Amino acid sequence: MKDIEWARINKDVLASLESPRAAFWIVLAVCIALVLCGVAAEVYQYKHGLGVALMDKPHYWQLYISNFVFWIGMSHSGTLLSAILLLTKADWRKPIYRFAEAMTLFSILTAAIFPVIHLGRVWYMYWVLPYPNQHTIWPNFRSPLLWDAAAITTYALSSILFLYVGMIPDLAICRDNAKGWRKKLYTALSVGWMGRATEWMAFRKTYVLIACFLVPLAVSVHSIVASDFAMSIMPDWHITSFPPYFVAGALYSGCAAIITLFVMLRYIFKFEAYMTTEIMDKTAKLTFAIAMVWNFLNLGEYASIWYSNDMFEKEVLIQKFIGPYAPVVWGMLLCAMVAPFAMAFEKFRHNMWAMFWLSLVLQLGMWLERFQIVSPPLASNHEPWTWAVVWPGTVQLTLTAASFGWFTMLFLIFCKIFPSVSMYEVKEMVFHRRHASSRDEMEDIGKIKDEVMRSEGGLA
Amino acid sequence: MNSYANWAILMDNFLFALYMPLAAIFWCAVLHLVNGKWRYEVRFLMSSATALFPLGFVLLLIILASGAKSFPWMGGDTFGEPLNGWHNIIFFDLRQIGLFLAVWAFCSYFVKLQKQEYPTADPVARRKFRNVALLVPFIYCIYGTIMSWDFEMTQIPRWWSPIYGPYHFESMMRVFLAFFIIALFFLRKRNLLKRPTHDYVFNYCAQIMLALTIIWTYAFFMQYLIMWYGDLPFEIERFHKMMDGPNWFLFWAFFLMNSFIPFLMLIFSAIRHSPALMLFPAFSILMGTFLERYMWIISPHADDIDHTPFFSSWEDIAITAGVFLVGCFLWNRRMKKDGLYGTDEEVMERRHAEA
Amino acid sequence: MALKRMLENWSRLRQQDYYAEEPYMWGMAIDLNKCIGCGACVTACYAENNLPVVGKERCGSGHSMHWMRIERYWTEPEGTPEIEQEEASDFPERGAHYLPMMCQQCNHAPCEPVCPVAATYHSPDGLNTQVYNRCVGSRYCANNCPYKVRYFNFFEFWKDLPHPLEMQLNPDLSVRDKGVMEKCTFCVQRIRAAKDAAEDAGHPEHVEDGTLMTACQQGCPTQAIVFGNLKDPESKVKKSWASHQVELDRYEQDKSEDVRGYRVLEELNTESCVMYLDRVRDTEA
Amino acid sequence: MSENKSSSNWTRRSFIKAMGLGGAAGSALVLSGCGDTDIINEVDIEVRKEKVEPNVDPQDYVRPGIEMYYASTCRQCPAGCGVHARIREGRVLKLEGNPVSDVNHGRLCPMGQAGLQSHYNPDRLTKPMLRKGGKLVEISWDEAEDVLRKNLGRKNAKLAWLSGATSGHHRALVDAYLAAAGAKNHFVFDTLPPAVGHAANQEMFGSYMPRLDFDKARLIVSFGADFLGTWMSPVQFSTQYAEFRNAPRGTLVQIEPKMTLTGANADRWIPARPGTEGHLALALASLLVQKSEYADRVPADVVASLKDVNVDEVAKLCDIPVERIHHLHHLMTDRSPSLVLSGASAEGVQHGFETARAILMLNVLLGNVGETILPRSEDPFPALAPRMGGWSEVKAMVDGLNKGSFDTVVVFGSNPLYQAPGFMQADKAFDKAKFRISFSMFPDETTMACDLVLPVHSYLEEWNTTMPAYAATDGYLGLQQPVMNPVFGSHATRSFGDLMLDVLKHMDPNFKQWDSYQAYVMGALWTMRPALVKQYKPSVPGQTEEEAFKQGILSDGFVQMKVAKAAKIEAKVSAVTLPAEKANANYPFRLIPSARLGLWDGRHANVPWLQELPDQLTEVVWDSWIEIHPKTAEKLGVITGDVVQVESSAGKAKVKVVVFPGIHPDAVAIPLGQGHTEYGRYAKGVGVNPFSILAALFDGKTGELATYATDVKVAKIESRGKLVTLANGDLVLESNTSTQAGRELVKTTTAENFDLTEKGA
Repeated sequence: MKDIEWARINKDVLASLESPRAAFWIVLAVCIALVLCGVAAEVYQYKHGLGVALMDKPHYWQLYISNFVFWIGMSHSGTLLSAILLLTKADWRKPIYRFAEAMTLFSILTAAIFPVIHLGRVWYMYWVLPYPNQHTIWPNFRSPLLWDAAAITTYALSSILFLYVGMIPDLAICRDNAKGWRKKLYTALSVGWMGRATEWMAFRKTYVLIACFLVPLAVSVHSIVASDFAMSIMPDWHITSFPPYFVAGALYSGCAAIITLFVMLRYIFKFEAYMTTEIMDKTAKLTFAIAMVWNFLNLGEYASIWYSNDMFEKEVLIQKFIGPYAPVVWGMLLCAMVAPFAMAFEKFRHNMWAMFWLSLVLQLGMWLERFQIVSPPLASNHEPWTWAVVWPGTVQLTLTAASFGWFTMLFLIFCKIFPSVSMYEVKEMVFHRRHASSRDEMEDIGKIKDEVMRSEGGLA
Repeated sequence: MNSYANWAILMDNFLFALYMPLAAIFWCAVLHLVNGKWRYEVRFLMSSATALFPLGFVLLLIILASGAKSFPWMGGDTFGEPLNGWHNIIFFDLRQIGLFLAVWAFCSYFVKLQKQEYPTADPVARRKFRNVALLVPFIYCIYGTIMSWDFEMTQIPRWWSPIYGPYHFESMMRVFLAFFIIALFFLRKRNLLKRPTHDYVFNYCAQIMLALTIIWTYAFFMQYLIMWYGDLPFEIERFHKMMDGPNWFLFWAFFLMNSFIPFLMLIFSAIRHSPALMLFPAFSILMGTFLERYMWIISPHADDIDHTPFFSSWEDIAITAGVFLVGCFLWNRRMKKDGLYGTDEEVMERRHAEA
Repeated sequence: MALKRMLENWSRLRQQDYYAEEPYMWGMAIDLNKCIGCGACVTACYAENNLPVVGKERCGSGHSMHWMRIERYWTEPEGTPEIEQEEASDFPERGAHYLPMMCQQCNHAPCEPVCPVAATYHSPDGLNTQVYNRCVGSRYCANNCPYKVRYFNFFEFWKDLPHPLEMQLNPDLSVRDKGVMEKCTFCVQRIRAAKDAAEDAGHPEHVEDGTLMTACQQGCPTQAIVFGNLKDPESKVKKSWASHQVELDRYEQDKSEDVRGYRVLEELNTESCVMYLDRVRDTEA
Repeated sequence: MSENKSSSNWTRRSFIKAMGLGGAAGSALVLSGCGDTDIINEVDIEVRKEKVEPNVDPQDYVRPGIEMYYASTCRQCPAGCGVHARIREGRVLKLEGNPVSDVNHGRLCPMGQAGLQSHYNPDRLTKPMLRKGGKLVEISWDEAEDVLRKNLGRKNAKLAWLSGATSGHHRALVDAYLAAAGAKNHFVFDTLPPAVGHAANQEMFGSYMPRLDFDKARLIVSFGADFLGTWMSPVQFSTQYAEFRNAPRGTLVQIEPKMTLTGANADRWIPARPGTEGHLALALASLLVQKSEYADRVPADVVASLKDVNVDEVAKLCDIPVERIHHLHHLMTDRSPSLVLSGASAEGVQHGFETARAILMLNVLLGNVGETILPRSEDPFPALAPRMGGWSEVKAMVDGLNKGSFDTVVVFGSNPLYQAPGFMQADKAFDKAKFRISFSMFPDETTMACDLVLPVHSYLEEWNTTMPAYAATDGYLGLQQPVMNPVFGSHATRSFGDLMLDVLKHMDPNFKQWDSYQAYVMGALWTMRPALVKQYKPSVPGQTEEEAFKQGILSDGFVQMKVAKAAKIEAKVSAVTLPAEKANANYPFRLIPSARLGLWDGRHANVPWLQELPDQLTEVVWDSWIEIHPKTAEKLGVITGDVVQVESSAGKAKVKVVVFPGIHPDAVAIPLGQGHTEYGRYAKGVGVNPFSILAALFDGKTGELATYATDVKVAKIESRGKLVTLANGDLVLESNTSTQAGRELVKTTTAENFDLTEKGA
């Protein structure tokens, strides 16, 4: 990190905006194809009814909701890294927060699709919004789904704002270096940023303010997503630890996604100088800590169900482990509970490709987690008569695949239009590190007084 | 000592006697792991709280010996439902005693290693300490969860809430900090300490307490909201008993003392930076948490008994005062032994200088 | 306007016993001693309520729309005294356990609060009402229903009805389009007609007991189903509830052990309006 | 809009009614939804003053918005329940039981309810068809009537007539025609009426169906009589069963190899090895005759013949614990009066007649005759009495066809090409007739093999009378009247009565006095009126007596004829000997072709409601399956959903497995009703037809087919396929049968407790 030259930062980052390689076009084409498949599936489903998605009684919810939770979860880590680490002044976030925020935004945009295609009557989806109408009908404010609609909208708008505000200084840099349509675009977006001190001061305040707003918002958003399940009386949905569990799970899968994109960007755009092993190490440690919280809440849920001896809950738990959905549950435990322990080892954390594959495993685990939250409890509900096993059909799977295509497509386009690494913050970081390293050491020694105490007090 | 309520006060005191050392070790370990520089000022003060373990152990034995007086389910009152294997008196006693001793031993070991750890110490020792410190959060969370379930959640055996464990031990983490800064304030006031601590320690503790206050409120509210919304009688009844029972004001008192009052004070940096003003939120949290534990322990019987701790029984005052005094005595003795107090001359000298 | 209306509604909602003045509370009693599980009620319901026949494939994918269904179990629930545990047999020697299951019209319905558009609500006379026009098909209500008696129109089932089968459709109620939830209504169209008839006959607050029958009740060969107004002390259903010591607004009945009345999953606090009477078996046989 | 509305009365509700959107509830649902929030209904939809009058005077049937009820009689099975048909806008919308009918007391079974879908069935025949060049082609009614007259309107001794179970004026008309045509071959074939049991009853009690008093019995021991499901008159028996179960509660013991709906409701269900019911009955008899009070009721030679019965051996033979037999014996002696019934599974074996006699003998021993088994009086009009028919008749017809005894065959209300067992090769025999005529509503197997197909009205479109197969009161005659205009119009379908009357007019001038079958039936009833219990007097001024009479009987839906007081019932008992059952090594399992309330013998397979009504025991819909006991399934290595091949000496079939605890391990059961090769879109190609693999075994005495005697072998051929059952739990749970999983969904109490508590209630 110490070797980065000031001039190189702009050059490297701006280079990532130009002339994509062939691989880029291929991946983009695949993504667009997936999206088109998804559109076709949705049109088919729209025409014939939701039955073609192969949900049934009692599986009134399935993959659409799982996917919704998965994507909304993924959106949390962008905020975490960016906002919380900004507030706690952890400067290692700087090279990676931009793409993490972009990831946040695009996964919200992906997540928002799912409740819509999940609805039986998509064409009336605006009915869940409170708007004045001549029937004087309000939506039902008691419904967690309504809370959801409100929370997601707020979160999406705030995330866009956060991403955009944080990007203004960089857009100005782009503007100064661009030609053609890009020039016009960046000129418009950079709102006349000149880099004056007053601008910087206003910018800092705004940015911190949005961050302060976003942290509780992010927590509340996923708590509300959790309440879709927890507020019901379904066994194994009605779990008091679901709000923190969902938040932890969201951060977890989001961190894993950050690691994936971290390695990919580092490789594709040759950002080795910015996305260093040290940052990966920190990210991995953070992921590990979150994984442990998630593990604790997950195991705590199992244990407390068992502890309670509650008939309904226990039945679901038993069915989860030995029933037809057992492969999913065990797969989740293996991928999301056991696998993260690899990150306890420094050697592993420092191996980019190992981390890359691990992050994919973790995401798979978290995807399975969402599936096993939704499906098995529905399968073994209060009424044994209706117990049934349903695996998602082609339409649902197609739309799931399309959601990945959609997300990747948006992300790829973003990377080519906007700088995926924050230039100004990396410069700040380089500056601080260069100037602060010697001073830090002095401070450290200044604070260490135990030794003095030890010598004086004779602690043995 | 006939009333269940008296035993509840005893259990309440036990949990505090247990968590003071336990949470102290937790904070020592966490501050070490996140590399908080100010830990050097407080870590020995905190860890000297392990002196309370013997007190906790004696209280535990008394409580276990009291059997069904402390744990209604032991009296065969299983609320009409079969209980699972955890609700087994022998197993219960064994795991309580065994776990307590194991945790006690571990904490003593931690304290021992901590004394050998300093920036210029042998890297091997430092690494060893770090590894042990890494274990502490795990042990704290798991043991805390078990304690919360055994002593509070399953006072109604089939009442369950997976968030209860985190809610409980998170609350106890915070009350330790509250207690610690109160103690620190008075120690500083009397100039007893060998090396004075800085004011920023109060600010740091306050910041953590603020975060924990928000988390406490979140956990409490979410637990309540989910149960209220689901409205399954067996769950929400417990809350109703607390909220509408004879001691309803204690419920609202602990709720306010744990959430609004500390939150509204701790958000102001002026308060956070003032050791004297910090006494208010700290007392609020201390009292609030004490009542919180009491209300949860007593909740299954809330409509059977009309007992308000300290108001309706001198035994409560006696027990609490006794535990407090013994605790102070033990802690004081440990600090002396660890050389945390200045010599008499030093203290006198400093007092003199101040005067 | 809308806000004003909402505040008014809110203040009225906060009143205690909002429906105390309402003359009707529809309820049911089903005697499992008499129910033989023949399915007459099921077919009657199909005929009365325009239920679609979905065909083999869709039955197989769980899309059947029987508002009333008969569940058949083979085992006794745990803790049932004396019966079945007496011997380990390879056969269900005590016969099957039939449970006619339809919307329990819970007064404390889990399905109601979760609907984002308030398409399901409680009517003053105790019906858990589904407003087809308002439903957007989030299906949360069906998930939250412990009895799993809500049925979703996964397809446009009415389109499959070949001529002249559509001539049978009951014009008193609509056919449902794809994407909406539906469920047993206690034959609300008959209730409406009976209320109208009572009004025409000059006693608007009183539907004579016995003049109003649900389709399932009407068809039942053994008269296992009794339906009526729980607020009418003279009604058969009220008498049955009273004699079997089941009270509507409780989740735990304060009743003697021997009395047969119970409500399914009562412990979930659903306050359902359907009481069942224990199945009976002669242990001496 | 009509003008006689003052705007103040014009409420939203009546507006919507006038718009034709339908009545009360529909609009209530609609309005409460969009008018308001869920709490307040300010818009007053409750105020109701409606008087909607149409501009156009509608037809007789049609009073827009007003529902009407017509009384008629259900023809979905031979039970003949009375129905009330709900009519609106000239369409029948719903069938309810006729509350004043003695047969069903206002109740109706699923099949009766589903009569609507037979009536409105999209696969109904709407054009007469004639076979030309080997293919059925649609022809005009004029042509069809010409062909009909040409073929039937002459003396023809070689004419064979095949009916389904028949009674009332249809029977009278057919008999009159056959007399006019000089044909003696009227065969009646219906699969489910218990011909063997009828014969045994006839011999023992002098009546093929004495009256049974369920309510009085304190104990019913039923040897396979599925009286709640498929036995004679299920609704009627169900209503009596409900009484029987009131406190003091009667006890039901069901003995059968495969659990029927009745077995599912028994207090004790005893799975006897198939074919051994007679032995069990004899063993019980031998225990009873040890006491003289029982032994005295039968002749000494009967008692002597019972001396040899070894109860322990019988227990082994029946695969029942011997204590169970003794227990049953004590139950029988303790609870009197009782009622012992014999049904399909006991009678459908080669020694079925003897078995039925052995079972019925228990009634005599227990002194039930005269207590719960009551005499029946002579039918005042034997010509109208029900004829149930049986397998022997279809066999006789097939034999006759094979011998070339018949050149013309007329089929009405029966479907032998589907129902006759495969080995009879009824289709080949049918081909041998020169000309085949079918009166039918549906393109069933037999109809599609005929030369002239005449689409007839449904029972809701025509006039008729029906005498129930079994009625608690003697002399009950159900009336049928059209409840609506023919669905497809009079140009499409015709009334069978009208068609035959037309033919008959040309042969017997006596019949010229009636223009139509309606006139024939009503005329007959009018002349019968002195013989009726109830007399109808004009109630409206200007009404003639005949009008009053007709209105009266039509609003009742039935007439009750005066009958002579029944003679005392005398039982004639003689000794019973049963052959020993022998196992068949090649075919280890006994095949049970089980019938159920719903598809019946297959005639309702084209009714979607009934196809989608799950089997009451396995909960399977839209399919055929084979029921196999869990133990047997384990031995065969099959689970629910696997496909097995079932092979008998007469044929084989592929069918899906349902692991089912309510069956004897030596038996497998395939339900009747599916496996149609014709019969419209809902029936064709669904499942398999167990009739097709029944072996050629007959009851020695009556010549009836021994339907429960076929032995089969079973082999797995495919792994788990998609079995369509509504009991999802069955497919999820390892046990293959859904349990209550600890929930107290169905709570059970003891009869003792029930009697104690219900007395007060």
